[in-house]
Amino acid sequence: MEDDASGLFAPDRVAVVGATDREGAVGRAIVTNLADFDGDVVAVNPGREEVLGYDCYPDLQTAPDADLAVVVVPPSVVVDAVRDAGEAGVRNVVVITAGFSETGSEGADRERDLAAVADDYDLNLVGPNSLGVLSTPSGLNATFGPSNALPGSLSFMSQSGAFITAVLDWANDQGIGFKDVVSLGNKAVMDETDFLRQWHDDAETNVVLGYLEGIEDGREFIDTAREVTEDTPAVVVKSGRTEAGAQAASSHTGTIAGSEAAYEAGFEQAGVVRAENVQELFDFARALDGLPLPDSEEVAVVTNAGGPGVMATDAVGDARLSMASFGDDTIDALSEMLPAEGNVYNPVDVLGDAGVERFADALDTVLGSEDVGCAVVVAAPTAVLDFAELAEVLAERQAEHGKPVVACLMGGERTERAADALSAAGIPNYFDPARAVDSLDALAVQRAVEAREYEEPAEFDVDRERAREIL
Amino acid sequence: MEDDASGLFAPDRVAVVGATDREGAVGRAIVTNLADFDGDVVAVNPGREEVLGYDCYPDLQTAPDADLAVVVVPPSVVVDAVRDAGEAGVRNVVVITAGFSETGSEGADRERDLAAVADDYDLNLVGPNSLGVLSTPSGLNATFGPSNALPGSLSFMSQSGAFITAVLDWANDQGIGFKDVVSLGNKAVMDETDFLRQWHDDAETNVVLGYLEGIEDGREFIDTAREVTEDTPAVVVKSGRTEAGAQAASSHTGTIAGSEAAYEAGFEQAGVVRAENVQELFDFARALDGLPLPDSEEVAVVTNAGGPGVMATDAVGDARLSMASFGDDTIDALSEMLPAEGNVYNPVDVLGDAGVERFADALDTVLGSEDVGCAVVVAAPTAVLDFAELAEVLAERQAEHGKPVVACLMGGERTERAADALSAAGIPNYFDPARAVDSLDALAVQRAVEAREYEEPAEFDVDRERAREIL
Amino acid sequence: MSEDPIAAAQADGRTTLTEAEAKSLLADAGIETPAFSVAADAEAAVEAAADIGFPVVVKVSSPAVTHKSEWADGAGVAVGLDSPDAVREAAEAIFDAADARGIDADVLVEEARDVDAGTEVIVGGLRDPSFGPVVLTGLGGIFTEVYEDTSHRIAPIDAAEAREAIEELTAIELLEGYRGREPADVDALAEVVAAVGNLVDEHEAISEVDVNPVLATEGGAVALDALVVLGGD
Amino acid sequence: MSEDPIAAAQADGRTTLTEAEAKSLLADAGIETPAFSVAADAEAAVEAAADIGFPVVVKVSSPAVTHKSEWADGAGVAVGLDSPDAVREAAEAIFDAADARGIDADVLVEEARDVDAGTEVIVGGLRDPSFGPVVLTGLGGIFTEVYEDTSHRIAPIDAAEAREAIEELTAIELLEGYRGREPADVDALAEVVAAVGNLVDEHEAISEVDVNPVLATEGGAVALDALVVLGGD
Repeated sequence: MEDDASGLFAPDRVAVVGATDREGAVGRAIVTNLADFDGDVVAVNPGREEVLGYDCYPDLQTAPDADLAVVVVPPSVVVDAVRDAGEAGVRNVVVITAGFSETGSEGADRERDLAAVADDYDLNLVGPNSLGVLSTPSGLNATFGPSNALPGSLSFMSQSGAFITAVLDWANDQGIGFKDVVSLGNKAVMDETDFLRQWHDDAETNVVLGYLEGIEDGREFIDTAREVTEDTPAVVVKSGRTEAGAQAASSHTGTIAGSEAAYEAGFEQAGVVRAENVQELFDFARALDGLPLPDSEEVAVVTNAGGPGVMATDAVGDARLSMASFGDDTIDALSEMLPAEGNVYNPVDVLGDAGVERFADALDTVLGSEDVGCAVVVAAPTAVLDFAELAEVLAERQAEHGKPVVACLMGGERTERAADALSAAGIPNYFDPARAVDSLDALAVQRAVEAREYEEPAEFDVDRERAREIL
Repeated sequence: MEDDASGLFAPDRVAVVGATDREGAVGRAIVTNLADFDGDVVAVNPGREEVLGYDCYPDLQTAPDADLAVVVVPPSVVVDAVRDAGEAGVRNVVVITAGFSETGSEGADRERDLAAVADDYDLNLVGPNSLGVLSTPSGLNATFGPSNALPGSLSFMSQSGAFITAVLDWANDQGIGFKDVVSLGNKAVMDETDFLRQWHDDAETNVVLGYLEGIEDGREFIDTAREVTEDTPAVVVKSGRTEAGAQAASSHTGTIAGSEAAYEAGFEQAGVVRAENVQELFDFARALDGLPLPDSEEVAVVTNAGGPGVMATDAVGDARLSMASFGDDTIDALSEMLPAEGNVYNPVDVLGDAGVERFADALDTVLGSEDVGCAVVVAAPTAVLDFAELAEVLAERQAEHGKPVVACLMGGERTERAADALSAAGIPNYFDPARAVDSLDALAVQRAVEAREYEEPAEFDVDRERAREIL
Repeated sequence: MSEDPIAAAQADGRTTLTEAEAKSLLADAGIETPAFSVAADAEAAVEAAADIGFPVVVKVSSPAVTHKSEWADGAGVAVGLDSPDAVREAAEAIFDAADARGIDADVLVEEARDVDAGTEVIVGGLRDPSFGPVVLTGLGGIFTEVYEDTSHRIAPIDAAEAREAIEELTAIELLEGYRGREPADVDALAEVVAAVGNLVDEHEAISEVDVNPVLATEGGAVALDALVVLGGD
Repeated sequence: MSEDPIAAAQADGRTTLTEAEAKSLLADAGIETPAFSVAADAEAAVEAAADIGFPVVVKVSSPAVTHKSEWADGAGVAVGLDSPDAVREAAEAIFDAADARGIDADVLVEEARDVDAGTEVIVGGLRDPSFGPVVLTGLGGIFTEVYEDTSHRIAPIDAAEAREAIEELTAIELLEGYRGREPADVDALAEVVAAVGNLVDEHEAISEVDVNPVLATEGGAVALDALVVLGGD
């Protein structure tokens, strides 16, 4: 495998090996999805001269040089097709075809052969049994899924292709965009660690997301992830967390995954932000993408509604965060700007008759305090409060103070315009105060990860090097 | 206080004491919100002859007989106004006015006077410091909030008026409807226990929802709730769960609430389904409203996507539910209908090429098995699967088998039509399998509650009765 | 001892019952305690010990002493006394220490129980501002203090519900025959839990009960020490 | 004893090291163990005891015996031996029992340590299918078994990370001077945790290490018993 796998996502020319115009065929879906690709597309299929308007060649040797080959031929000829790609100098290969280790021992043999060929030619090989790869800057959609992705700065790898199709459809609706997406398939060659490394080197990726059912080489994953997560957050859902789930995962993938205790320890040591479920995966990723990291875990809650303010406080109590304790200056400043019935302690209650200005002043004061690392603004709808204006204020103040602010502007239709403005500023907005606070919590986790200093176990390193020399 | 408080929600005539047409006044907002009320509305205000088209009377004695008085006069004259209501034979009173126990000792004195008057006249009194009450069957919106509610079978009480305004706006957007809504305010007379009792007797209420910051009389609450929750689920968020939250709640409401350990025990003993946050409150309530209770805690997962199926299984592992273990009959039947690569064990994998029919057959089989108490259907979008048709099938099968089914039809726009059909059938649909499973879990909790048999501590009862006799 | 220990303590203006008062309250509530007797002088203590049967434990009994085992450099509690002389010596040490400190004291003479023969359980009662009487169950020491492995119920509860409260404990295994030990009589323990709940429920004056430890054995559940605190008003 | 206990065991076709082999492996890894010696007859055992200094512990040492304390009706382990005669008697009992069972056995003579002087800690090593070497830390007995109060780290780790792993335990209070006890030397314990991790990491042949207990005291951390299991292939 080559070190740089960027050719997978930004090739100049893509060859679809097994391209076809037969209705319902995967080879047709791939070619169709490549319509928006900025580079060249060539079809490879000995039985055709043209596929859906693209020139078609009998094999990769006769086709113009491609840097990415997407292989959708039947399983029995995949290994030959990949060898041809190697011979033809293609460096990056995605094997869509299924029928490998996931189907039994014959398939497993085939997969070993495939890995051996990839090794012979130093190929960056994704799959087999992959939905494909996708990258928004180059317009590449080399998948057979039904949806394309919106552009963004999240890069997403998934061990389930079906989950990718679900996520893309949903994300388009939610306005969530991606830089790269890869369906890992059976991970015969490239695995989660390779993509971690790849996206660490990628300036256009802000956050790495992963849906994983297992990790191939835990040690390598940890060593790589430690470097990556020092400046690039990685959020991962690992399924098979529970005994029931692990059993299901093992029957689904046919592999024995490590114990949950080892995964928990391994992710922790790797600096990976672990999400328990799909909602957390995207909540955490969006917060990490859009917001600066906090200076501390001290949260200020600013609200016009006592009850929801208490709910936010409960969520802080559940999290690793804590409620900021204000110094005298902050309290004095708040006392001056708030009516007597307001609460100048944390959670700050600006009262139900507060307009945008009072919210702005209170937020300015708490964000300006060194006792506060981040803030949650919780607002119930009132006659005197314009959510859209409040959203502008949050975006401004957040940018000005450089501290993360999350929002809980509570409502339905009336929050829509505000939510768009917040989203544009990278500020998440949720109806449930607990979800807003949990997003801040993910930032606090990443802050702790970036503050770590890893010491190599020095003594051991010597031994390991010696061992390598001997081998 | 009277036993029957239904007059609060379905009066023949409402009198607004303190009605006004002054812009921005709460007394105007109330009158305006009463526009859709099926019964009569009269205004009471000595300074006016008509308010916004309604006849206005100087006092309740001169006004035609009302069965609900909504009081929005200044705090200093509230007690007098309520006494007038009692004298005039009004049985139900909602005090909107603030400035009572939440503001200090003078207000607390006023509140005690208010309670005494309510006691003298046996009034059902809500508040003071209440947003009001609302009931959809009669079109009553006696609140000063900005939104009305959609009709439904959830009845909702909240110790935070702001939370009600937020919830109504959001619920309208989500298509969630209510039977009754009450803002409890300071609970000078009527509290959570009274409304539990009220809604238990109400045929139109399927599920009781509560946002509470404290419980007045824990023993009475438990005794009442035990009777109520035997057939009517009650879902409650109690804020101030954490130390930080409890501190915030106590400074917000000015009362010392009991310990979290006592609340946890108390809710458990009361048979209340406890929600940790706002999302759970409504997720649980909707599931309890729309679905039958399961016969057992054994879940079948039916999916076309291995990965999301494992995520659902993890969620089952986290819950009180367990994965159903299929008997031979079920396995044989599934083996016959599924392709060889499918999984006939739980989670059932009907494979990515499954159409609606294969889903239907598999669901039929598992729901027909006595080993299965409930089911989750997890579907990723594919070219051969029509979500809207699948939704119809889920609704049919669920009705036919009488076992709860929840859905996780994963996607964005393409799920919309399906979600509407599911929603009409009472089936929740979530993108996150964990949320779908958690809804089933709430059903399992309610099932356990309804299966309980409470034994009165017999010996003690005698003592208590003796004690009462002595007193 | 007074018929009603709560009234007696209130009459004295005390907010804490003596151990003997607390135990008689427990005994009245149907909770097993070791046989005990309060003696006003050393000879009475020796006689009481003879009646109870050796070995016995002798403890200081005085409203002025709240932490018996730390009182008077350890003179306040003497365990494993298996002869009249040993009892006399221990009792005299207590009376001397009381005199030296200028306080009134009796001695509590109590049947000795082997704590190693069972599992130490804590059963507590308290009064919650919202829910009123609450009964708490946990295993002794570390389990309650470090692991916070306790379960709570709003009282009154019946024995079945008390049993559920006990079974909720993570440490329930220790009562069910952990590592080849005889399983404890959980039903007997449940009766104690229910009874402590009833105590707080029936006596408005009680603000706190701490039965620590209850010794749970295969043969039953015995309250070895007890503290009862009365409310301020 | 062989220079390389793993190679010796493998040469014998064994998958389990004897306690002496396991301890010499630990000692090589820098983990403190009680002074010990393996003796092939009773007189050698007495001499070894004299060298080590009384009191000593004598245990059966044989690949054929895995559960020493249950072996031969308890003859397999004799503690608190404070004279040459006591050592001789214990050693002879072991050799007799071994003869009666037709197995080869030595005896392990070991410096006695007072387990009440510290806190018993479990340090384990295992090999995870995904992550490889894992080191586990927990407090002895109930804390690990009932409360599952353990922390895991993928090895190798340095002592600072091992310390963090220890501090993650709910029961850390017990090592920090609970109820007036002297605090244990957590740094020394962390060295043991790191060393066990390194052992599994460096020796591919090891599939499992169980150092149970490590006695953590204010003066250090000593491995009192150890089991090392080798992989099947």
